[in-house]
Amino acid sequence: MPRPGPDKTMSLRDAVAAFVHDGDTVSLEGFTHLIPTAAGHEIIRQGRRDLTVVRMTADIVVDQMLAGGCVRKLVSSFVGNSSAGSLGELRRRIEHADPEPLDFEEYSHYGMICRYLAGAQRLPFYPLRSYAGSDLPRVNANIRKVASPYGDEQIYVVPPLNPDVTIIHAQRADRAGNTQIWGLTGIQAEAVYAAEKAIVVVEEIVADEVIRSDPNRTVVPAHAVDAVVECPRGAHPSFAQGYYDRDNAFYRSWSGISRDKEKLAAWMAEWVHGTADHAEYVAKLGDEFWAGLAVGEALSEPVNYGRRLQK
Amino acid sequence: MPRPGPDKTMSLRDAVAAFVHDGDTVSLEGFTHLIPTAAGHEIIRQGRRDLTVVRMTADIVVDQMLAGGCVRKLVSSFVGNSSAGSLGELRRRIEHADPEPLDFEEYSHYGMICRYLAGAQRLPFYPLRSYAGSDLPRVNANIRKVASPYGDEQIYVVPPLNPDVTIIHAQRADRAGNTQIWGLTGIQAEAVYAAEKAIVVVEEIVADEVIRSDPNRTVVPAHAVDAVVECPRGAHPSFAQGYYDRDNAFYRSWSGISRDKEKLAAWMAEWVHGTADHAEYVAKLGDEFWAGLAVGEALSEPVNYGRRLQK
Amino acid sequence: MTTSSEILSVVASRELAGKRTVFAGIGLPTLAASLAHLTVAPDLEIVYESGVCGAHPSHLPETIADAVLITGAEAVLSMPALFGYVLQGGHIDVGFLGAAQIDRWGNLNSSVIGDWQSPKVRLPGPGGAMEVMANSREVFVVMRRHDPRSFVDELDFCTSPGPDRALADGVTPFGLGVTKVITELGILARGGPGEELRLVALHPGATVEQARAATGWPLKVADDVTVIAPPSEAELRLLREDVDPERVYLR
Amino acid sequence: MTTSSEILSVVASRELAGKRTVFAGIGLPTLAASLAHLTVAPDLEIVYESGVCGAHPSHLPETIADAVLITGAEAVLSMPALFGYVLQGGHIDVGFLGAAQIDRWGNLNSSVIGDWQSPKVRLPGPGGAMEVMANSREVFVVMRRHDPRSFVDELDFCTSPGPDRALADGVTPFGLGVTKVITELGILARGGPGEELRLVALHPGATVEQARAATGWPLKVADDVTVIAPPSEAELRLLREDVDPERVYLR
Repeated sequence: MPRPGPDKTMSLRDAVAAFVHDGDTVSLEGFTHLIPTAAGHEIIRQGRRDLTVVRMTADIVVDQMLAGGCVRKLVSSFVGNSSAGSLGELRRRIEHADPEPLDFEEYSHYGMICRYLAGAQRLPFYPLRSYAGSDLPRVNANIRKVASPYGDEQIYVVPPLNPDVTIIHAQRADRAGNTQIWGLTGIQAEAVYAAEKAIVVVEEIVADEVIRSDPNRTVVPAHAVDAVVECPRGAHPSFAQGYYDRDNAFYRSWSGISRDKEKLAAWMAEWVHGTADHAEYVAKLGDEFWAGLAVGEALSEPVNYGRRLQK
Repeated sequence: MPRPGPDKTMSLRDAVAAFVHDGDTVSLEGFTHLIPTAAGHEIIRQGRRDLTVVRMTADIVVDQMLAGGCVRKLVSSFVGNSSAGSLGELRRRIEHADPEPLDFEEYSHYGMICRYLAGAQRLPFYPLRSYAGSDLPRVNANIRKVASPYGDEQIYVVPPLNPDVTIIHAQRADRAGNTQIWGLTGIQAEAVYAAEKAIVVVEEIVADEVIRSDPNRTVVPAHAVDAVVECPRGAHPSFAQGYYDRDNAFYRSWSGISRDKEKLAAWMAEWVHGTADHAEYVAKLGDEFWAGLAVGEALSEPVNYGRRLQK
Repeated sequence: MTTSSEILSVVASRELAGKRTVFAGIGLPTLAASLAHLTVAPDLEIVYESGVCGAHPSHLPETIADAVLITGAEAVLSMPALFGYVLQGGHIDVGFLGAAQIDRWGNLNSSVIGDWQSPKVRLPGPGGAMEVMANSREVFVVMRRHDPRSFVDELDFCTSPGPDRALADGVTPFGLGVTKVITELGILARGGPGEELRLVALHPGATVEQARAATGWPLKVADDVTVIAPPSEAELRLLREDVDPERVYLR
Repeated sequence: MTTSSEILSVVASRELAGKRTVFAGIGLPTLAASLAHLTVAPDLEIVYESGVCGAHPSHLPETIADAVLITGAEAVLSMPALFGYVLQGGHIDVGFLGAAQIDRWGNLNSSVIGDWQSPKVRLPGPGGAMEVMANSREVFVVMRRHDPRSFVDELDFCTSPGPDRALADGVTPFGLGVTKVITELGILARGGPGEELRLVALHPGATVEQARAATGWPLKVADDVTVIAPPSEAELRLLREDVDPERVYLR
């Protein structure tokens, strides 16, 4: 009965130009897995300014956006280079206001999750059993308390988060935006539903039939998506389950690169400003490099969705 | 590294005997799909009394449990035989206190969902944008209001639901209780996490490798499950996606059966009390009957989870 | 000979012009939405209460959870995602509802006839209707029977309140509540909070007096009550040949 | 020659006797949990912050989200399910945490050295540590370095509060907070709210005086400080041959 949905495919350049504006609140999610790095780089290339960047685990891509001069404010629950070291630019901004101060709003992981849940569900607040006795509410006035109407219990709450745009990376989508993710699915669905606009960057755009053979695999339905961008290897240096592995060497090298302002500027000039787009970045890394991150096959066993036999 | 989890497989008889006690709050969930009918019948056979039954869509299996004399109280958001008619025993209990009154606590669907969400998340309450202006809060004192600490907004809340035991039906699980569901997944995960104990009834118990080939398909992890019961066709007259179709004729016939007390008693005597277990019920329906509900094949395309190639 | 189901489906389908998402139950709403998809709303997506988005069913579904809605669908969502993110999140343009009773403000009763504590008739209750009312941008109601037992001066019980009752309870509503009621006699409409349902259109042959007599409150009537164009041949052909060829719901 | 990593892993593993679920980060906690699974806690399940339950990794994972943890796992959960249902839902027996600073009540700082507004050192921050503290039945802390800079009289900032601070804030805690702190010198322990950490055990050769000097508050000492049995040959063999044969974390 219904025909295929509208075609929302765009280039990454066009999608960022259309949906990311100076001063916007931009959420980039992906918990270690499927980090939307290529989108972060394109935002830097297009010279966006005064962004409020929202990301639970502010890691390398955030440090790069800070170095690119795009970010006025950061909303996050973890600011570090995974377990591999520090973020040099972020620490200079926070510890020394160098080159300028960074407005920083700090939460715990579940605090961020609950902000997305409230945003996606259009709730005025979301309760959670964290923060009691922590110093965080003292430095973050958004973390407040509510009394339960079912007893004398009190509980902390966080307000909704509704980004102007959320950007996620995923394994695959159809042209209308039905997006499938496997492996770690994180907070991606909630971050998309909480946002005004959503860009989904994928390893590959696939035929409608592929998506429709397994509707339970669709983590984000088309009605929540505004742009679909095909951008293979767009999550590097993070990984895409079943597509390529994590570039752990790059993670380990980042502390050294970002600690030194000149080294960092040189890296940005060469790898972000010096590449026209992510395809060039990928080509510059070279085939041999990518062969080192290649993964083998571990296929899921198919399930039967069934087909009606009667008339 | 970790070895296979503990074996939690039991017969339905033993699982009900062990985990469903007189006076318990028992949640049976499954939204049209995968209704745990066989478990309901076994509860009737074992003569449980004074149960508080929780079920969003109180339909045929609830009418049968009422007729079996098991239920003192019902917590629900829809009391009807799908779109196919009425529940005779339920209406006699509510409209005429015949043979005795039924304590009934009414919510909307999302009110029930939020009660499970609060229960699963150990929250004192869960906010939702329903109930404003409805007469329901007038007849259900559990539906209350909270003031948002971020403005002068007020919002309704519901309290957590924590059943003594939740029973769900699923397509498959391993022996430790890792449970996979496809098609409509409803509120099953939340109902299980909200409960003290959980029984999962499945079409088939499968090898660990089948489950582990697709970990994203696991809707309920083993650590939340206390008993795994293999009971093919245990969801009849509802359906199991990819296993058998819905018995629409039986749904249509239920109004006529349940409207007449004697007919209903005869049906219960023949199909519930007159069968030793669900295997007998299935056999009594006969091969020809089941052939009529058989479904064809529509397999999901496999996805690649990937395998590390280096050392 | 055009049946009443056909007329209601066609008239409801026209009201979906330009809409993107509709929350629809099985029966006339599905027929209306499917027809609209082929005519006035090519990008329309039907979202089902069971969690199915972008269904491509091989057979006409018998329930909102029919297995044929799932196989080949674009997405299947859990209940918390469907009700929390899609519906309460504000992604539904039009919700379709029915009810046992409706009042002039578009408030609905689907719980009881009589008193809630000891009802004369116990009806199925809210289901998700309260959420559809509270969270859709607007709500269409299709009522086959237009009579004073269903169009009442005062509801026996308000299950699903419109925005006027929400406001009176201190809560600012999201959507407009009921904006159209499509019946066997014509169309009642209202713009949103503060407005009563008014008769705005009649089927050919129906009269204002009939509508007034069939309504349990003093029915307001628009200055320019239009006559509804009967289903066109193209609309009927699509409905009969493409949408419901087995005439499952086109009784 | 037994390394300090080996000793800490073995000692931590023994404390997991009889536990069912552990929330563990990568590194020593994973080694301890994996060893416990092979020795004192055969039914132990490791739940990772990334959402992985029942992992069967082909290689020792480098992060809590390593691809090898996912392939072949029993379940992978979304963040709302992992943090909401599993962790806040109360399904974790033991949470492992580290920190830059710990005080005598087991409150932890992982946010800043210095003042939060203009810190001397900006640390990674809470991540999920606050949730692990608030929602696990008890928490084990592994601190390689036992010195007054880490074991402080007063935290620069309290990121993850134990139950005493929660109570003072008017909230009744779910779990016991930190019950064991395993260091290079020995084990500090407390029973729960109201109790300070006390020195209860020492590694062979370490002294009460060393522990006191290394602790930034007046350290209480148990009446019967025991000497920790060194890793047995069986424990070391399992750790070296089965758990971390590549010596990724057994530096």
